[in-house]
Amino acid sequence: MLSMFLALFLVTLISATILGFVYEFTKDAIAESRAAKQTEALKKVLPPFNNNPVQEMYKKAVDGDTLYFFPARKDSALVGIAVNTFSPKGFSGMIRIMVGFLPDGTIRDVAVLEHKETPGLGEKMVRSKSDWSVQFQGKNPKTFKLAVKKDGGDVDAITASTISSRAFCDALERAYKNLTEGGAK
Amino acid sequence: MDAPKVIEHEGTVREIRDGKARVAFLAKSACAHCQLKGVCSASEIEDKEVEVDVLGQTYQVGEKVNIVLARSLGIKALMYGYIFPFLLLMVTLFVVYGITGEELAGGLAALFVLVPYYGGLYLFRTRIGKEFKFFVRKFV
Amino acid sequence: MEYFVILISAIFVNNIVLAKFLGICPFMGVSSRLETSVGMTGAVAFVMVLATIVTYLLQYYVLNPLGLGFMQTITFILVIAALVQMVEIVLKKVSPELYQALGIFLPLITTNCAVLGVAILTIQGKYNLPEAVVFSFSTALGFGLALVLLSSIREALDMVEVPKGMKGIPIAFVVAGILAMAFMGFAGLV
Amino acid sequence: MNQWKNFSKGLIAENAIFVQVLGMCPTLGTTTSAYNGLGMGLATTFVLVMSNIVVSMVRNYIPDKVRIPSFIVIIASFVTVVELTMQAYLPALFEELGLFIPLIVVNCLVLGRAEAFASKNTIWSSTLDGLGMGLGFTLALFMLGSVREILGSGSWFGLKFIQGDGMLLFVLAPGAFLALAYLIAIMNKFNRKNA
Amino acid sequence: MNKLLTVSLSPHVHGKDSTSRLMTGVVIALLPAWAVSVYYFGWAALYLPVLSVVFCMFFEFVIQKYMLKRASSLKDGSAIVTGLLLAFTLPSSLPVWILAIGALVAIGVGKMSFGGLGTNPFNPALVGRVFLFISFPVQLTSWPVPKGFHTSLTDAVTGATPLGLLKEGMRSGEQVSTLLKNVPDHMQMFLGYMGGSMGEVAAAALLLGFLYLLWKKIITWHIPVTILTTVFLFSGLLWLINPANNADPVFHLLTGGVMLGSIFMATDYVTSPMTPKGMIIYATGIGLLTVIIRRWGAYPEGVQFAILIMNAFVPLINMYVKPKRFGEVKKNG
Amino acid sequence: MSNTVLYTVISLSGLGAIAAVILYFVAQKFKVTEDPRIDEVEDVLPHANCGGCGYPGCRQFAEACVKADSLEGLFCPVGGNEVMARVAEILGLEAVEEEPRVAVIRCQGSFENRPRTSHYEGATTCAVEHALYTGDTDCPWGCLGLGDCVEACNFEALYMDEKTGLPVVIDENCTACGACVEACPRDIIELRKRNKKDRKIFVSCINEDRGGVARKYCSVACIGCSKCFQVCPFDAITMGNNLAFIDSDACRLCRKCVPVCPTHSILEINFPAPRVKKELVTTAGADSSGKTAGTKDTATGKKSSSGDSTETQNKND
Amino acid sequence: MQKYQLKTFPKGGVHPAENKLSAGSPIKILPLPERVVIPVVQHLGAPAEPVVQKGDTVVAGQLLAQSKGFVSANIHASVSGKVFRIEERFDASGYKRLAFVIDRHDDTWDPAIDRSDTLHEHITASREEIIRKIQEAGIVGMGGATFPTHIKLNVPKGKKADILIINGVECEPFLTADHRLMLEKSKELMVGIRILMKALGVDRAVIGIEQNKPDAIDLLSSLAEKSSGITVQALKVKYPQGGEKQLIKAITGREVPSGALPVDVGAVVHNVGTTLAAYEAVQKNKPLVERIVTVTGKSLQEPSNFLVRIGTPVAEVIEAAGGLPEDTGKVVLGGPMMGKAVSKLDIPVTKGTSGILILPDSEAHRKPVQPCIRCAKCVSVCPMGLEPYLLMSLGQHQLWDKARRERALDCIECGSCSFICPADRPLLDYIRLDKMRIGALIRKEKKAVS
Ligand SMILES: Cc1cc2nc3c(=O)[nH]c(=O)nc-3n(C[C@H](O)[C@H](O)[C@H](O)COP(=O)(O)O)c2cc1C
Ligand SMILES: Cc1cc2nc3c(=O)[nH]c(=O)nc-3n(C[C@H](O)[C@H](O)[C@H](O)COP(=O)(O)O)c2cc1C
Ligand SMILES: Cc1cc2nc3c(=O)[nH]c(=O)nc-3n(C[C@H](O)[C@H](O)[C@H](O)COP(=O)(O)O)c2cc1C
Ligand SMILES: Cc1cc2nc3c(=O)[nH]c(=O)nc-3n(C[C@H](O)[C@H](O)[C@H](O)CO)c2cc1C
Ligand code: SF4
Ligand code: SF4
Ligand code: SF4
Ligand code: SF4
Ligand code: FES
Repeated sequence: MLSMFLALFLVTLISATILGFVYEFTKDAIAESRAAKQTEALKKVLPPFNNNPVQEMYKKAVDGDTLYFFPARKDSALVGIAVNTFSPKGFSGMIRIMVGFLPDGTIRDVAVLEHKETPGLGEKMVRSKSDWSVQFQGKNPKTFKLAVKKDGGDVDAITASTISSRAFCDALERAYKNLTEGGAK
Repeated sequence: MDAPKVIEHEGTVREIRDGKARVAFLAKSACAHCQLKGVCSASEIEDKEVEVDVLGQTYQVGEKVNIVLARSLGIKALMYGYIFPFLLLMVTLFVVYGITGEELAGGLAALFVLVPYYGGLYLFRTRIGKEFKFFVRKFV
Repeated sequence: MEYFVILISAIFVNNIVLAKFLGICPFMGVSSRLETSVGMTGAVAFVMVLATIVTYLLQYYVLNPLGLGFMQTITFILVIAALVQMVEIVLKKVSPELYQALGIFLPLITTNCAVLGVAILTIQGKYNLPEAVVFSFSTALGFGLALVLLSSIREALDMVEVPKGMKGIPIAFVVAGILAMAFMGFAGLV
Repeated sequence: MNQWKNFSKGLIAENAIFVQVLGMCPTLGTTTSAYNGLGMGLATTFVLVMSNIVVSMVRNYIPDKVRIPSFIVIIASFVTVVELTMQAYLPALFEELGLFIPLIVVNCLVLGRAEAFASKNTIWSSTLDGLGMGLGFTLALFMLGSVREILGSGSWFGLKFIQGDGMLLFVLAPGAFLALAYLIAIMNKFNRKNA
Repeated sequence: MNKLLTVSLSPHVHGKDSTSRLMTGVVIALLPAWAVSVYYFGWAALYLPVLSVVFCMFFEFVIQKYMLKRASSLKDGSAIVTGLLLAFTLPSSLPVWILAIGALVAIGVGKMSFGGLGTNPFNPALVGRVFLFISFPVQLTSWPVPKGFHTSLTDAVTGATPLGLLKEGMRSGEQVSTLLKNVPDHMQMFLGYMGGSMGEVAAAALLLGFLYLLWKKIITWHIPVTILTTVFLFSGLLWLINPANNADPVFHLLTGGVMLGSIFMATDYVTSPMTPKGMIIYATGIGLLTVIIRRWGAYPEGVQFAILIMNAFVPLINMYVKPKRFGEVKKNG
Repeated sequence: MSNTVLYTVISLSGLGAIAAVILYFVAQKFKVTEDPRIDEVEDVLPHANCGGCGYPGCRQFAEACVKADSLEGLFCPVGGNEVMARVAEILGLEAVEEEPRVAVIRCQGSFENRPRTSHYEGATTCAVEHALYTGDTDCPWGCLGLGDCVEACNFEALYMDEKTGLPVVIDENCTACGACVEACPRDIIELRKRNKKDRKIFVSCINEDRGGVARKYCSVACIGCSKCFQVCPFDAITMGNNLAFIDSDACRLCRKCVPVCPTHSILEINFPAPRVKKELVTTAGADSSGKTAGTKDTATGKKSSSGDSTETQNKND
Repeated sequence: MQKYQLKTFPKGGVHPAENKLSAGSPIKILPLPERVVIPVVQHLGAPAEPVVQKGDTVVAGQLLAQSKGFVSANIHASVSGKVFRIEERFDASGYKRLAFVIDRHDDTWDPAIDRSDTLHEHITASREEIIRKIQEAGIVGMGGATFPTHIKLNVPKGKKADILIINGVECEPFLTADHRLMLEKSKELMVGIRILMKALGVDRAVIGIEQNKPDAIDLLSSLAEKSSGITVQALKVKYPQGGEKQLIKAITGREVPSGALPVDVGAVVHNVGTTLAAYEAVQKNKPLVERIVTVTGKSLQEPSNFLVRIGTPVAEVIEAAGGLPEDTGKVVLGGPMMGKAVSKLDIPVTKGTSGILILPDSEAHRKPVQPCIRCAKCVSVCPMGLEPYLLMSLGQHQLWDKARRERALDCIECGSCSFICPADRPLLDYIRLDKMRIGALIRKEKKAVS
């Protein structure tokens, strides 16, 4: 009885110790790689900046979820704002997108953070899968209607994925609207 | 509709004493098809045993028999063993959670409600035990 | 209504077997007796819900406060393994006859993969406890549905002459594939 | 010679997937592309080899009755190691494989080898056994991933060689079942001929 | 007497039904719908079904001969029916190579993997169709606009099916009543003037086929009538509850594949239940699922999935729904 | 050491301890009562699951062996003495040697020997035809030729000879599992002792009709004339029901009975061709496949002594 | 429009082409054969035990074999002559069975037998006497089952019959023996019915006749009006209306429970031939030594109905109808749906031989078996509510236990399923196999219990 108890105890003890150390060792790397995703996206959608937008981040609760705003400054002048926006209307649920606006409201670029769309279809909104989202670069929602052409907008839908495309537009529209409605500081 | 009304397993008589026979049978586990079942612990292809009244019948140790359980009893066993505690679990969780709004409370209450449930089963074990009657049938 | 969405999603849209690929082994291997499949669903539902409650509490009230989120895997598997067997022991102790009857009625439940998977999924899905419970219960139902359908189809296939090379596992996978295809029709229901 | 056999049997003759049909969940769930299949296979191989080594190291000190729990702890530890490492250094792949990395713990292949082989054999044999089984597993996952990627997206390791899309179904759930079904059938035929 | 007498068990006479006769009957029943389709969609609707039949027969022959090494069964005509029905569920603008893949999947996966005629649990044509639908969503949802025969020789313009319009519109939050203004009226739909798969558009022609099948006793009324009734009642109920958000029941009956599916595909012997009671359960399921998918699902049309899903229930139904036995003894009453 | 490591160690060790206790109890309660030797025995069995041993499957047989005190009455015909010896070794018991056996077809009613008197059509199983009538010949005893036995054999040890319409046993494959004996509705197949080189002598007929009657249906029927009975020096032959029967245990393969049978009912199989016909086969080389050829020959109803055997004339031992 | 109110059984059934070629040809008496072969078993049940020996001289009507056991029937000589042999002879069963071979001398009859044509309407015999006489006369069911009639008349204690149903359905295609009998022996038939009613103690009898025999319906209706309690029920033409259970259902609406006997629902069914035999036995002391046989076939010269002595070789009967046609492929004893094909023509006519059907070679063969397409036609035509396709495949897979649960034993072997199956599957062949094996299983079980 005792030997068994001891053996198992020892096994767990040793495992635990090792695990603890491995965790310690990888902790920073994990945190980094997690953060990297966000900063990568920020870097991608925003013009060059030299502040830390994450520190200046502010939130706004809308439509049952939260928008995150990341102001980017170069030498303390606002060069753009990135919005971590979302749309629940994806083909299979929530989509989160980072969209970067220039101060005049022009979209600089977009990056998909999170989605569950179908591989090969809705998934094409991700830049690494297709160039579909390039069409948003340099468009100002003031003049560029953020809706798919089928619905009378200016956006070319991903072939056979109007739903995802719509959700995408929905997310951008949400970001733009809240940004212009006094979101920007 | 015309499904058999009993469940049968093939078993072997292990021991006979006082008009009761211990009959062992193989319960096929979910992994019965798996080739590693012989070595895989998870695949408990296990010998189970039941005790059966065989008073007045002649069986020998080692004899092959069919263990027969009425299907309705099998379903009843499922009810007592899994369905009722499951329902109890769910109901308690939702009630306590609904009242207190505390997840921890709800969760713990749900877990601990199993204690009285099993306690109840234990109290009534002779009663329940009487319900579950198996019998054996000669192997044909 | 939220619960209803979870229910439909877990049974039809994101069926654990046909869309999420969990618990394939018992799905393929469980005896083709239909009744057994139904019985198993009940048992799995209980075990899954029980495991979900325990692991949920463990995650949110022990691991997370201690900053030990990374130990999820190892703690969950230990807890689940112990839990499943404890249920059996307790049952055996409190009512041996009941236990024996169950033994005759059901094959043993060894759906570790699915149980662990569901436990982790509830954490990933950021459900609250009641939702988590509904989720795991619906998942068990989805598992049962897939199991019942497949076992009945396989039983029917036993009566026809399936080509030699396709017999057994391959044809079961073909059936599962077409079933998964059919279940894609539920897309968008939630 | 015997050691070679310890290694090679897992590749074809006792291939975990095609012959023994074990560990189906990750096989189906992670093979949307050749790369993912390979990644999952290697992660499993790592756990398999390491746990085999450790189990065979401690096999004489663990009392029989707590063998299984100890093995589980050992395996789970390595899984967590893999989890943490991948999260740190291969976050993209980790996200793709998702749930299935922690589920390596319950992969019957891993526990099965620990129990059936490593707990009875020397470290060296166990290493080879784990390596062979793991590589066989990886090979199968890789093949399935390749088939699905080629048919489903018209690419291999992300390299496109047709215009447009492939047969989308193959990257989706039903495609996994169908592709595996026919792969196993083909392998069966192949194996039977050899036998 | 030098000739040997033949000996066999009774009966010594046989009815005139044969598998090939039944299959020929189905083909004949499909002709009116085919004709209408050629009228609206032009040449493509003439040669695609023919090609589809050729592909199906070719694959069946090859698989039987070289892979299964069994005697050929092309004569029974089931591959012809599968080929025709597969083509009928596809748009007339479909590239031929996709059609070929569909035929391969229908016959290879849907039928021969299980051992050929009579063994398959799922409707082969639908397996092929759904496979294509999921694999090539673009091509499978481009619908040529119907025209008269003479004008359609030129490139067809693509448009949406009425159901597609409905789903699109509902997704973007429009009122159903305004949406329905853009679709053909009921009479036009009844005669087949709308976008859709080759064989599904003309309800009138399909009903004609139905009557023929009934007359020839090839099928019974149970499945088609039950499906249509269920669709009508369920969608009618939804419509009564909220006419702004739901299309009227007649619309549901006339659009999409409900007619084709209920008359020709849900009735496939192999994949439908064996007893009238079972058939009614099965058909009710199809009807309900169809409307559920149409109303709440992601896809505009649900018949194909509904039939496949209910196909999966058929063994269960056959197991538990038995014919009324003669002299059934009441359970230990 | 950081806090995390500490927590990890503490909590996991705690968990380990708890798990240890739980699992210890589990192990106690769930002591696997199954004898591990069952697995070992099962491993050496052929996994044919044919039921030839009288148990439903190999595992049940293994169980029976493990539980039994002696291996008497327990025999796996498929594995034979070799496997039983290994089983005995595992269990530390004495193996009971059993004579290896082989199936023989006791009917020679080929198309040639037994004229067809009707044409059977219908379900192609002997069981159904047997229930209907005597079959497409008038012999109510003889083989129906629809191959229920072939179907029943798990070891590909039987095939239907197209030329004769009779089943043929492939001696090498036959494990004497008895499935065919069970399957044949006419009890034509018998398991006989397997002799050296698979040689065998038996009366290939089970027709119990009176001689004249039997002869009318089938030219090679046993007519119960007792000539073989009189000539057998070892009393291996018994007469009964108008039929001779050779006891395979008593028969010493002397072959004296073969030539005396007026209807050539007695078969000798796998014997070298008789000396008298020596000159006929001088050109034949050493033909190793002679064994099968011999089997087939006899099954076609041609007597081995008819001389067209391709076998070399290795002298008898 | 219709003259009669038609009844029929509700579920299943088929409509094979009727082909009643010989319906218009009156019953002719077949010339006496030179040699007869009279098997000791011509009925369902135990063989009778011979009471004469080889070389004995017998007269027509003399007892040859005494019934043995409960379910068994006496066998009588059908001609006078010398017992040439008592040996195994092929008979309709397809096997050889013990039979008396009698060389005919002349046509001497047992003097106790009244062979005149006078109608004895008055029934003097008591109930017990009737049953005893019927038993002595060796009467068995002539509708095909050849079940000893006296047993059916002996209603078991605790049960009560309230209706006698006379089976004049003759739903089998081709056969017309019962039809002719009803037309030509209608008066005797009515007396026979009253005899059976008396034996059973019932006051109601219904004659069931299918609509395709309007002359018989009319004739018997007019006769029935004169006797109280007897009515005629016209029935729709549907095979197997003549099946006992179906007929009871059609006429009374009662359903004989699975595994039970007709008397359990108060009904007893007798064939018209049986009824006539009962009349002759009771009123004229005549044992069952001759019967009406339809000889028919599309290529046969003159399809006819003969009164044939039991034991006459089939070949001779065919000869009398013009001889065996050139293109003959199959000879069936009985009708095409339930009859038994025979391999040779020297077998004798027995008590159960209602017809001899000669099928040309072109119609004698079965078509190649194709896979089941699950069209459910077999299920829909099965009058017993069974699933023939399932029973067949259970049979092929040797799942007898399951077949038993699916009630294979309820099958009445009507052949409707095999008849209708578009895939030409030998359904009934395998169902018979099921039944055989289940029977063996049951016997084994019974043994295990005792
Ligand atoms: C398997 C499958 C997956 C799909 N996934 C998506 C998706 O991720 N995003 C999307 O917008 N539509 C998806 N669809 C929807 C269809 O492609 C459909 O065309 C869509 O509802 C809108 O059609 P449209 O883009 O042609 O207007 C999917 C369809 C199928 C068959
Ligand atoms: C064992 C056995 C016992 C029977 N006992 C009776 C009986 O007591 N009373 C009765 O009316 N019929 C009895 N029958 C006759 C059957 O009900 C039935 O009439 C007979 O089998 C012929 O029917 P068929 O030609 O429709 O098949 C018995 C039949 C069998 C096989
Ligand atoms: C399928 C089937 C069809 C039958 N058809 C007839 C028929 O047409 N006429 C008839 O008299 N008996 C027919 N019988 C026999 C009856 O069931 C029953 O045995 C008979 O009427 C009882 O009378 P019996 O004992 O006097 O022969 C048929 C039986 C079966 C199973
Ligand atoms: C009434 C009827 C309907 C049929 N419907 C289909 C069908 O929808 N799809 C198909 O592939 N075959 C159909 N067939 C043909 C055939 O049954 C089918 O190929 C089998 O499923 C193949 O085993 C039909 C046949 C009949 C008689
Ligand atoms: S021939 Fe008969 S005894 Fe020999 S292996 Fe085959 S079935 Fe068994
Ligand atoms: S030996 Fe028996 S089982 Fe084999 S073919 Fe002959 S009759 Fe049939
Ligand atoms: S009638 Fe024939 S093809 Fe149709 S279901 Fe029955 S057996 Fe199958
Ligand atoms: S199963 Fe029997 S009762 Fe039913 S139709 Fe066939 S032969 Fe007739
Ligand atoms: S890997 Fe076996 S159940 Fe998931």
